[in-house]
Amino acid sequence: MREGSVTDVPSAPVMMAVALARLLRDGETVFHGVASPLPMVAILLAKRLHAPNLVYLNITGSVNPQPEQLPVSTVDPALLRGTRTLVTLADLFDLSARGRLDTVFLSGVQIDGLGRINMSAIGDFHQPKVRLPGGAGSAALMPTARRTILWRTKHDRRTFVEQLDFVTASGNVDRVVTPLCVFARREGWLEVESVHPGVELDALREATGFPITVDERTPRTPPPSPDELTALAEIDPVRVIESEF
Amino acid sequence: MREGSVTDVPSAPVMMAVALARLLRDGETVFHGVASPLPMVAILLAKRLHAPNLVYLNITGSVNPQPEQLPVSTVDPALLRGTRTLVTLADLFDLSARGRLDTVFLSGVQIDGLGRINMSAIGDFHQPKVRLPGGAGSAALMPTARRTILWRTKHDRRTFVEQLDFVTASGNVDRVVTPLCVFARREGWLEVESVHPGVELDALREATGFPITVDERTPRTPPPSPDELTALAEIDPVRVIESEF
Amino acid sequence: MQDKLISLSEAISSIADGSRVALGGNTLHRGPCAAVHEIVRQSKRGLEIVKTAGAYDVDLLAATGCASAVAAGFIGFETVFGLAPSYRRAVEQGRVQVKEHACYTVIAGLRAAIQGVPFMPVAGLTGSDVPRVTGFHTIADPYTGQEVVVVPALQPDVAILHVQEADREGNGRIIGTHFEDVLMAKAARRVILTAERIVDGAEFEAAPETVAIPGFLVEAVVEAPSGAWPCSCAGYYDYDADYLRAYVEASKDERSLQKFVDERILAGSPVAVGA
Amino acid sequence: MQDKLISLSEAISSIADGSRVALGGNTLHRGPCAAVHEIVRQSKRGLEIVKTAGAYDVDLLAATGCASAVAAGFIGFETVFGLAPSYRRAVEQGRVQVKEHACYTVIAGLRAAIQGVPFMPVAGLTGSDVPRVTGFHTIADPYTGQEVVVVPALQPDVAILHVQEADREGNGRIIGTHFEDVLMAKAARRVILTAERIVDGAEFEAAPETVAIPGFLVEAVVEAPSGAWPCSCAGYYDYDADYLRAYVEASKDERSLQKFVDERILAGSPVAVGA
Repeated sequence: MREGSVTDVPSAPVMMAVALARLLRDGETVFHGVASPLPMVAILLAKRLHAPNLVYLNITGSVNPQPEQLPVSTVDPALLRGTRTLVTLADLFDLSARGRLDTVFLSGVQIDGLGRINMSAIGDFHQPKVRLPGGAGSAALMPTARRTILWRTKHDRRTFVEQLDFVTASGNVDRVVTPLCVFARREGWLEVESVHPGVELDALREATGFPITVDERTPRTPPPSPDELTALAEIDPVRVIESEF
Repeated sequence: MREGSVTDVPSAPVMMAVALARLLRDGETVFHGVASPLPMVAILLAKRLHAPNLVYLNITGSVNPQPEQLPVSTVDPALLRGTRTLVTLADLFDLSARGRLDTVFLSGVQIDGLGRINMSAIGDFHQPKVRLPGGAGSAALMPTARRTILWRTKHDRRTFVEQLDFVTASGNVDRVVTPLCVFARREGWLEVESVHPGVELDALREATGFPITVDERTPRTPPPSPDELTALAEIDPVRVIESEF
Repeated sequence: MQDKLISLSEAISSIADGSRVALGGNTLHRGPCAAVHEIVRQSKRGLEIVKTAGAYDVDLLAATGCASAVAAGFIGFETVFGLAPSYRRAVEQGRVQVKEHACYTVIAGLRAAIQGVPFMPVAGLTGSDVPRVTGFHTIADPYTGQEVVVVPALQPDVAILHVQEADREGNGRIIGTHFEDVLMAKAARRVILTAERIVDGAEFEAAPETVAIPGFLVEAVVEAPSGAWPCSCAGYYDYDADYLRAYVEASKDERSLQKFVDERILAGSPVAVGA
Repeated sequence: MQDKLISLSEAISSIADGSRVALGGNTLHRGPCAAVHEIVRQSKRGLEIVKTAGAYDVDLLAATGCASAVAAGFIGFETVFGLAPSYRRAVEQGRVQVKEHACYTVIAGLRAAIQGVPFMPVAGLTGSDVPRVTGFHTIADPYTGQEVVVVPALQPDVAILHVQEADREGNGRIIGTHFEDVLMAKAARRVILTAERIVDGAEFEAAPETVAIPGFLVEAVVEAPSGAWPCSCAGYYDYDADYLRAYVEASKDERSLQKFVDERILAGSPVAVGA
């Protein structure tokens, strides 16, 4: 990725927030968990733009909150503002378990070509080289939510790997959004659906540990539109999304 | 029972309410369900007299309510008054299920010598002669609550039977209070612990369908004390307890 | 915002014959009786009713031939008016099948549906004939070998709940006891909410913890003042003892009951009678 | 009325080494940190910590050798301050055993404990290594044959929860998100409540539906103003970013961490620092 090399190349946080928002549909029920600034902003952006009836759920238990100032912690009481009811985290897992959660945002420290994630340990699970935070709700959500959108702010061979050290969760992954591209899962495998503006194909190939097929015919992710940029600036004026980078 | 034949013989509702109240202990956690005016009054009476720290639970989900006027329906919103928290019926069943409910009040249309109850059907279950209301929570509560106190306002051979038509519930029955006597369950079997004032022993024997041993040495239930009568009159001035008769 | 406010007749007409219908409230309290009356007027058939403890609502659906099965722990008018006369008669005559439950096993079945699992283990039930007649299995805990009864998931096709206040998005505030309404709202495929009052949802933002029914679970909202009548509705009205006594009286035989239903339910909104 | 108000040191001294301890709150929010600091001061050993998603609280108990096992779905400082440094080190060095959970399996284990059953079925978990490493069994639904993962009951010996308001009987009001606090209060053998303010319980009678922790489940109540600090406490204070940054910084190596703990926790009430 050659950020800044061309003046109209969007920054990775902005391109990712916009790409994530575009994946959301009006009327669907969407959840994000802890440590999820990009999904939080993407959901608010989608609601502002094309998905006003999207139902926005998060760990605070609020429904369609209207935060005044965006928190960096996505479990923050700031996400309670404007909610008309309160549910619990258990309710949200239940919702997914019974097949009523449309979309969940999850991430992985490692992601393989099947869209499975590792959030538990690098190296042997029982004697780890690096102990990771754990998968939060992912092992339960990924197989039960109608679709999972993965996002990951690092795109390199340590992240997008041939082989996971541990499978924390596996399931209905639909898309993966990174600083370089959008993957779509087709017949079980991640394929590059679009390459972000300014990203060189060789760089993308080299940064991805599992086999991908990209060439000049691979679509480019449309850059953020003026409407998207305006809405994003209004929703996230202090650039909470940059905290993930 | 020769009610009214001697001037100091208490009425059955009063004797039963007082006998039930005496069985309750300070500090214990006590629950009654639907259709339970006598337990409701007995609990309030015990709290007033000797069990101020008893925790009083019921289907409304109130804890230690202080009803202004007693309802006949024991699921009535009147039982919410003065509660400081709200639990659900599911919470109360859970409390019993995990062994934390000390005492539950239950009743049966038929009760056998083992203290088991039938609240489901007279005759064959699938082609009943009389369909009864059902056991409410009893099948779940009776085996899990630390003890069950049964009460029944009819004491005759159709009620206290040799053989139940259907076992709706079975479990940790400790005492059974009737208009004629108090049964205690010893080594699995109901035995007469005390006979209410004014009740003739032959009448008691004839009214009970399973074998009992009573003679002149069988203790008499102490009649309601002046304190008990005063407190009862204050708690239940309109005699809600009589609705069960 | 999705506006989910529709008429009662429209809401009830969406319920297919043969549906499994959960009714909110408990015994004489906050049953969705306006909706039940509309079910009677629309002559639904083959309904399986799910409730922990029912009274007038379930009895009337048994009386009028709408219900053909009842999964519940208790059906009766408490000590206030005694046994449920039409439910009793319908069961004794084989017109209504009893799915015998403890209230807790109804809750367990709803919980399994809520949690998307096929069954729910339940403590207790030892020594009871209920598991046998209802067909509950017992399995061994794979960790300790302990035997435990498991209840199959009980997913209502529709839950009908009456609340005191709702907004047009379907958020519902229940004043006082929730009974099993919240469990039913989560367990059911569809939720119909009837409400004493339709309020501006912005009101709910001041105390969202009092709004027990989340709008995103609700498909339709109906304005139904006195919608629990003749049940009580906490904060609004007590149960209508005169009406209920007349109903139980009339239920003594089928002809007088038919007359009662014709005159006081089919002829129009019975709410007007009691309200 | 039973007066359950005692001092923090008394409450914490009732916890035996080797106990399974559930901590309320979630990541940077409403953790019972005053109680955690007292656990550190009293040098408890061998604790198994139960939490869905923890941060400072769990990390500090790992850092100071109080915790020897953690059953949780996530331990980290979110995107705010990154990985939990001492938890990570303790696990990598084999001083803390990870009982790998999804947050939902923690909830499922608590639910089994609440419902007095030995296990709880859980949807999902297919294709995950979590059931294998944690030892969750899979069983067949006796009704359909469908395979389902079951999680064993997870009963904490004690739950420590920090709430905004409590009365002396142990009724506790949580402002904002409950997280898993209510489940923990029901699942645990004993409950210790710390509260920003002790209030007259009569205040709660006006809005009992906001009082999520029933007093009869609570054994001890502690007055602990700023008792969640350095976590946030909704309606009272935000998390203390400066303190947490200093903590994470100091955690980079064990010597600087020891100095930080000595000076800012063992030396006295760290609440005074942040309050």
